[in-house]
Amino acid sequence: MASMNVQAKALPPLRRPNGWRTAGRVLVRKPGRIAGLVIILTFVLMAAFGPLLYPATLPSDAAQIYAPPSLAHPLGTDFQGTDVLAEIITGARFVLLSAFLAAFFTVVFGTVIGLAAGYARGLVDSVLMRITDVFLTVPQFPLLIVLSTVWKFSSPLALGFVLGITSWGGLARAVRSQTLSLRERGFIEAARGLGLSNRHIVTKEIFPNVAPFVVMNLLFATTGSIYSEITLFFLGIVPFSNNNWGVMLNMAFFQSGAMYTTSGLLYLMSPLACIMLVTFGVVLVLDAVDEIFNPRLKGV
Amino acid sequence: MNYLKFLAKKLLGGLAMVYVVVTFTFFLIRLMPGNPVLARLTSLLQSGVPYQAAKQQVAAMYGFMPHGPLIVQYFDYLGQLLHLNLGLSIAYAGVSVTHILMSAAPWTIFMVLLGLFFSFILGVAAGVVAAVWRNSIIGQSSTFLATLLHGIPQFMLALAFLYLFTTEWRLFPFGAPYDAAIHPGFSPAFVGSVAYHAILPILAYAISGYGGWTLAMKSSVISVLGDEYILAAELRGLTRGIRIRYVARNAFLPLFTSLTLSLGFMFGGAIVIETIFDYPGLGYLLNNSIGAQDYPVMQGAFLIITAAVIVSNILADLLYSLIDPRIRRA
Amino acid sequence: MIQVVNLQKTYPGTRGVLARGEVRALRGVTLDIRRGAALALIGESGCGKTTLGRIVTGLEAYTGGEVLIDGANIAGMTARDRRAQFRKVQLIPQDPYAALNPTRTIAAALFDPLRLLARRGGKDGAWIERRAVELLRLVGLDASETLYKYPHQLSGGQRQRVVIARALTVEPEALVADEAVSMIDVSLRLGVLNLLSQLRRDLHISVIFITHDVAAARYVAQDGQTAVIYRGEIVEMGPTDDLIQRPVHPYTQSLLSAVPVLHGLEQAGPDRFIPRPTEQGESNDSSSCLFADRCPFADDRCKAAHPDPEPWAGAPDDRLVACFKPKERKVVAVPLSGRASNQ
Amino acid sequence: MKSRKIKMIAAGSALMTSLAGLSAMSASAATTVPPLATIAQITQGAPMNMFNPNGLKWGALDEMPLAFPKNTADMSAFFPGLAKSWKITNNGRTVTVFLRPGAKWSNGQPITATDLVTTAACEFAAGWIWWDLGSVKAINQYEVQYTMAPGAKFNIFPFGVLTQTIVPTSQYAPLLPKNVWTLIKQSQYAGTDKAQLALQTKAQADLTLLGKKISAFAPKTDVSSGPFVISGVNPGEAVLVKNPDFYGAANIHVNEVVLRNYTSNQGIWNYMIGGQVNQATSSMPTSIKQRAAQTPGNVYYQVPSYYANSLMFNEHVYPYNVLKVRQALAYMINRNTVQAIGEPVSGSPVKYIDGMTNQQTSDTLTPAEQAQLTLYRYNPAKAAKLLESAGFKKVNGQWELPNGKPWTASLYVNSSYTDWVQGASVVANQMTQFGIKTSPVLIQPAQFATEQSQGKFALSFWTIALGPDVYWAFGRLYGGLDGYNMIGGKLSYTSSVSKGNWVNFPQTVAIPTYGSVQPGPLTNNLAEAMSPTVLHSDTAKLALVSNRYLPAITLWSGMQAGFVNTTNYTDFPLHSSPVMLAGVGFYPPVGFWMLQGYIRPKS
Repeated sequence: MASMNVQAKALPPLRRPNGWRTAGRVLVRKPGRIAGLVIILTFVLMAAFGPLLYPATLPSDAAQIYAPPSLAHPLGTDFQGTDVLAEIITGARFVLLSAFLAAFFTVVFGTVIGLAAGYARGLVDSVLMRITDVFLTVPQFPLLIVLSTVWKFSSPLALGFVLGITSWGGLARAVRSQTLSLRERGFIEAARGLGLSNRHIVTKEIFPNVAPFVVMNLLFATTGSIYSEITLFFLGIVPFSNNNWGVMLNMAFFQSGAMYTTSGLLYLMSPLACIMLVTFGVVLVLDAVDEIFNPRLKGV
Repeated sequence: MNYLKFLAKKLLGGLAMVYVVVTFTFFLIRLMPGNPVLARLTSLLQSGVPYQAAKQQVAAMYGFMPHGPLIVQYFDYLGQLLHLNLGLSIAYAGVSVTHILMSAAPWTIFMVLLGLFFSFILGVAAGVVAAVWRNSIIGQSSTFLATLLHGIPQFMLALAFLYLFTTEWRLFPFGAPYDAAIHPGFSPAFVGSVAYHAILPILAYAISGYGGWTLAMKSSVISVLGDEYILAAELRGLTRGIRIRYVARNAFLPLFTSLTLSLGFMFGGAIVIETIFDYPGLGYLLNNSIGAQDYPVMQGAFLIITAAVIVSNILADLLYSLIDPRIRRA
Repeated sequence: MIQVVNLQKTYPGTRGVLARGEVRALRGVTLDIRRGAALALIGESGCGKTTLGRIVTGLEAYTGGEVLIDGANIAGMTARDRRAQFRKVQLIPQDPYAALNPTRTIAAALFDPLRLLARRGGKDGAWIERRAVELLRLVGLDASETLYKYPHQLSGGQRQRVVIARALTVEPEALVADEAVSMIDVSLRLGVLNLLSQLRRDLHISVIFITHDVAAARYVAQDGQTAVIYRGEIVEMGPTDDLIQRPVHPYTQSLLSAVPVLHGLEQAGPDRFIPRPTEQGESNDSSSCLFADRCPFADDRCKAAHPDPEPWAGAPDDRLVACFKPKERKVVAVPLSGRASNQ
Repeated sequence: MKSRKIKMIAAGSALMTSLAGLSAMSASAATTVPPLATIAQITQGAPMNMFNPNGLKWGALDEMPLAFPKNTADMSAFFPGLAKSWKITNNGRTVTVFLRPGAKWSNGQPITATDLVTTAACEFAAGWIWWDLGSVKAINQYEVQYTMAPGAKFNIFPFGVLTQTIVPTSQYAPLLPKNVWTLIKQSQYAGTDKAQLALQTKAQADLTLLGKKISAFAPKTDVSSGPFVISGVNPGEAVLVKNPDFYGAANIHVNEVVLRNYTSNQGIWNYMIGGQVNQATSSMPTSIKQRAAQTPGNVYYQVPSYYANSLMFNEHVYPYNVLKVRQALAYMINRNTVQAIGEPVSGSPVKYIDGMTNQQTSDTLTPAEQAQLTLYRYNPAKAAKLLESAGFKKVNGQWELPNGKPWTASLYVNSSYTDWVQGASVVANQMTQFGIKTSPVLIQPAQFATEQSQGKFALSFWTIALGPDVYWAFGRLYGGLDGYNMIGGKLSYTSSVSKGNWVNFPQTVAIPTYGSVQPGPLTNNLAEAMSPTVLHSDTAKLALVSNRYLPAITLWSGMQAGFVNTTNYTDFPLHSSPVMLAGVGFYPPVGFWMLQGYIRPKS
């Protein structure tokens, strides 16, 4: 405990709090959070290393169409006799990477625009908020479909960007209203009185106060983006050439009728189960976010 | 006086938004690389029509494509739009887009609004239960159910319904908004048929939205429960029933604002749900028009979906201002 | 150091059908605070004293008159220069908890402005930390117990000291303390007040002390001036002790009448009075005395003309009063022993 | 499975009862037997007009052709329709049609020669004449003479005449200007006179405008020449009731037909498995076939059909213009596996890669001619040898182009054809296994069509031989897509992608026995040759060209497969009946079956 430091004289050895250690401690406090963390880490590892475990194109085998689960194929096989587990593992990277990028862009756009509008007020604020209103009102999914006609966003970066740019509205509005109220707080006035720059005030004084909210939104946006991108692939709106969970769903439902057979059901259900698991993991970890960012729990 | 001003402001805002969307789609579509005429030609070839004949047919169908400078086309489009003329379809060779949209729009709007209504009402009720009895088994199971349903993607629900109720148990039909043998009108047979055909999609909307409302209402109720006036009511000795009504009423208001935001999401969901159930609404039309590169229809469908969201937003705002008069002055 | 000439501040009225009138927070205030001097501003809430404080610290714009800092007129300066001028005048706000960013440590709060100075003075990172520790010691805090803590880990008194230390980082020439102790535990108030006096003595910093608490004003500005503000005007001003012992403006008298009497030790001044309540709202008419509606001594002249601050003949010192009928009244509580102070 | 179902029914009995009430309410038709249900594409707001590309008109249900072609290589075999009989004279250049006396429209008016002339005028204007019609002449009320355009040569002209579907004069004549035939005459002018050419240009423009009007025409009611007439349409369903004025009404035992909309094969499967249709055809994987067969009343059927799905090359793109590369691909693709996954139920792997279906090959080529064809049996080693001889290298299991760059490929398919998608997935897989990194790319239908015709795909899927005629098979390889078009009665050639040539096959190639041949003109000759011997030798040459030079690798030829549901109806023709040979191209085929006296409700 820092407060127990008894060396009073001269320059005392000053102890800085370690944010990572606190975060770690908060995360392992409840078993649910550990479970959530484990789930998320598993999928992240899958996304990072999964494609390295398998050849670039998974082998197919006409003799093994819709094979039931076995040691060789723990989740059975698909319409062309390809191992479903392998498809799940290699397909995770695209889904998670683009979802994370989408969430990242959502949060960056939403936070920057919200902070700018709330801090600058006046004309900047009204212009930014009118733009935000447009993005909030125009329904995201139809917009994505319309955009897909001119823009082949089939790389993770492009897909992430387009998902991000269509979904930041809500966050921007929330960050703005928080910024507006923070702006009136004493410490912001103090910073202004001290002659600190606007950039400093926005990034160092206001941003840390909205950060927990932003991080929570990052997590929400990740799961939301997974749904959106999977839906785009599922409906076959984005041309696709690689394997991912959304493509699996499209192939299973629209192309190979996996839904109608018990043997094909695993092929359809596996990507769905993965989506649910990721969501579940995020929800479990979510309640730790507030604690991690709450200064009352820092430096203890 | 004030109220009229509020109304006018909302309407003007809505119109401005429609204008933005119109402009956006107009220029977006002019950016599109594809050529609908070529698409039609190739699809004729694909279906076996010889090249020369296909070319001639296409020439007859699309003899006059829009021309002139972009800006002239733009103002022409705006002018036509004022007369509710959205141009002619490509896939349906010359059939007016407005006509096509009108045959699809009512179904979607009807289903989305009903789906939203049910999910909202049921979700809010369950949210009150989850909050007030949060320490009992009823409240906890309500929360659990809501969390579970909230996590299920909409298309997954729709798939499950399709499989279970149209093929496995064959309780419901799919693929049409009503039995075509029945003459449309306000007859019990027609209304019954519409309801029968719409149950599954509406259920999919309602259940996919339900969890979110429950969770939102629960947290809203809990925060209101902490407010001082509730404590005061408790001290005054009001009965539990009256207290719950107090709380629910005040916790309900913040949810109303998110209602308007969720409309866009619901209309977005129409694309998924209608495609899965082959239910011929706007979402289905939008999806198919993309597949057929029928840009005028796509443009129209997108426009009408957005307009529906905007109009519903305005209605929700008006309704909200009736419930909570503070909003008018703010 | 700070000169304020005929300072005016008008807030635009709230829009709407009913409430349209604008609010005149300051109606022409003139003040001159010298380096190292102390000035107490007293008045009831809403009188404009906080607005005055915020204007001289640069947090708010004014709508009329002039503000001069070190002789330089603020109007017409570039934003950058203005910021530099106002950095010389630091605000110590009422609520020390709100004044500190809950997400940042004390160190972060102190380092940022210090870094600004360090950059200008070519100092290094070690200097910043040394200086922070020094400043904390100056305000009576042990750096090892406070520097890397968050605001919520400190007591109210400590927080206010941190706020003062942070204000001192930019080496100000004046501090504006706006109700600076009203939210601190009573037991800790004296320490903070002493700190302000000590800074004034040791660092030759002017202190403007804004309060509604007469006793606190008297304590901080005992060797300085006190100004009484009523509805955006200075109605009476003078050396603190003299003004409190011998108030001549009926409004000052009414304020002092409201100071509680310690029964058994003191007795109420014989002329104590309570101002008349006004029913239809106070008139906003600047052509009369603004206190006339509530003043028990007002006559027709008070309602017909507006009094300007003028030296009061009854005192040798430099006392100003804005009243047509200035009269010394015995409203201050007198100790029971019968020994009247100053008489 | 069964016990679960019973439990569920017991649990939800209350719900069931109310639903039964609902469905009883919705079935307002007086008949006890539910309507005969089948699938069709029913689009929002589409008009009841056959000239509209998505019009609500269905062959042999509410519209009738003069005759129905038999789905065989013999292009002159028909089942009669509105035409009672016909006479082909003048070496196939003149066809005289004798209408069925007593045939009536559903509004009670007789179907006469006038209707045929009106139809022809509409077809001219809407660009529907692909069979070189020169003139139409009504001889009398029931007799119409069609003559081929002067100078034109088209050996299936009679086919074009007889497969016309007739529209009612009462609805379409008001759309036509009085001088429509003058305009048609002027537009057909083939001389060099300037004044006449100017008139021709104007007439063509006028006809284009008229064609647009005809395609968009939306009649208020359905006037049908077929056994049924539309009584109700909603965006997902159409209901047709029996047309009492139909000439063969006595032969029709079904009172009501419901057409259910579908957009993808998946939708059809759902109808089939749910037992919601009495007849549906679709490409399907084995699992769907098995699942649908479990539905009570469902009976599987399949009919031979002429189409072959293939891997198509764009020879504008290197390395696919290298013959050895195409041959290597033919050796390394295992057609058996591709078919087993792409079209496992009704397909069969193509035996000879010769641009035709298996059926066509055996119908048209003699055993000796067949023996000349290379078999391209699955042989990766041979493929590797071919590539190496062309300068390609295999490094670390990956093939490299002669210039040292890695060889990767994208294989484009139309995402709405499930068999293509699955087949392409396997082909790409096999190519990757072989060392050419290939990924299938799924693209929405219209976009696929556009981009394919713009030459954007080096490798893509394509259906060859869409129909029994050999011209239709080779025309899809060496016709318009290869730059050969009839312009002003002359065969012209372009190699430019922007003008529609995305196959870019060499104009002249050499083959054994025949020497140097030109596939483009040869293909055109298939449509013009009147002599069977010429036809035969041209076919043999083109088959050999296609086999040696591989503009495309045909993978599997298909059958038309589907289910009928016999719960409420019986007496479907199925496999044994020669009737099943027709109706291909007439979707849904139930209309044609009923015309032949099939399909009766179970009492």
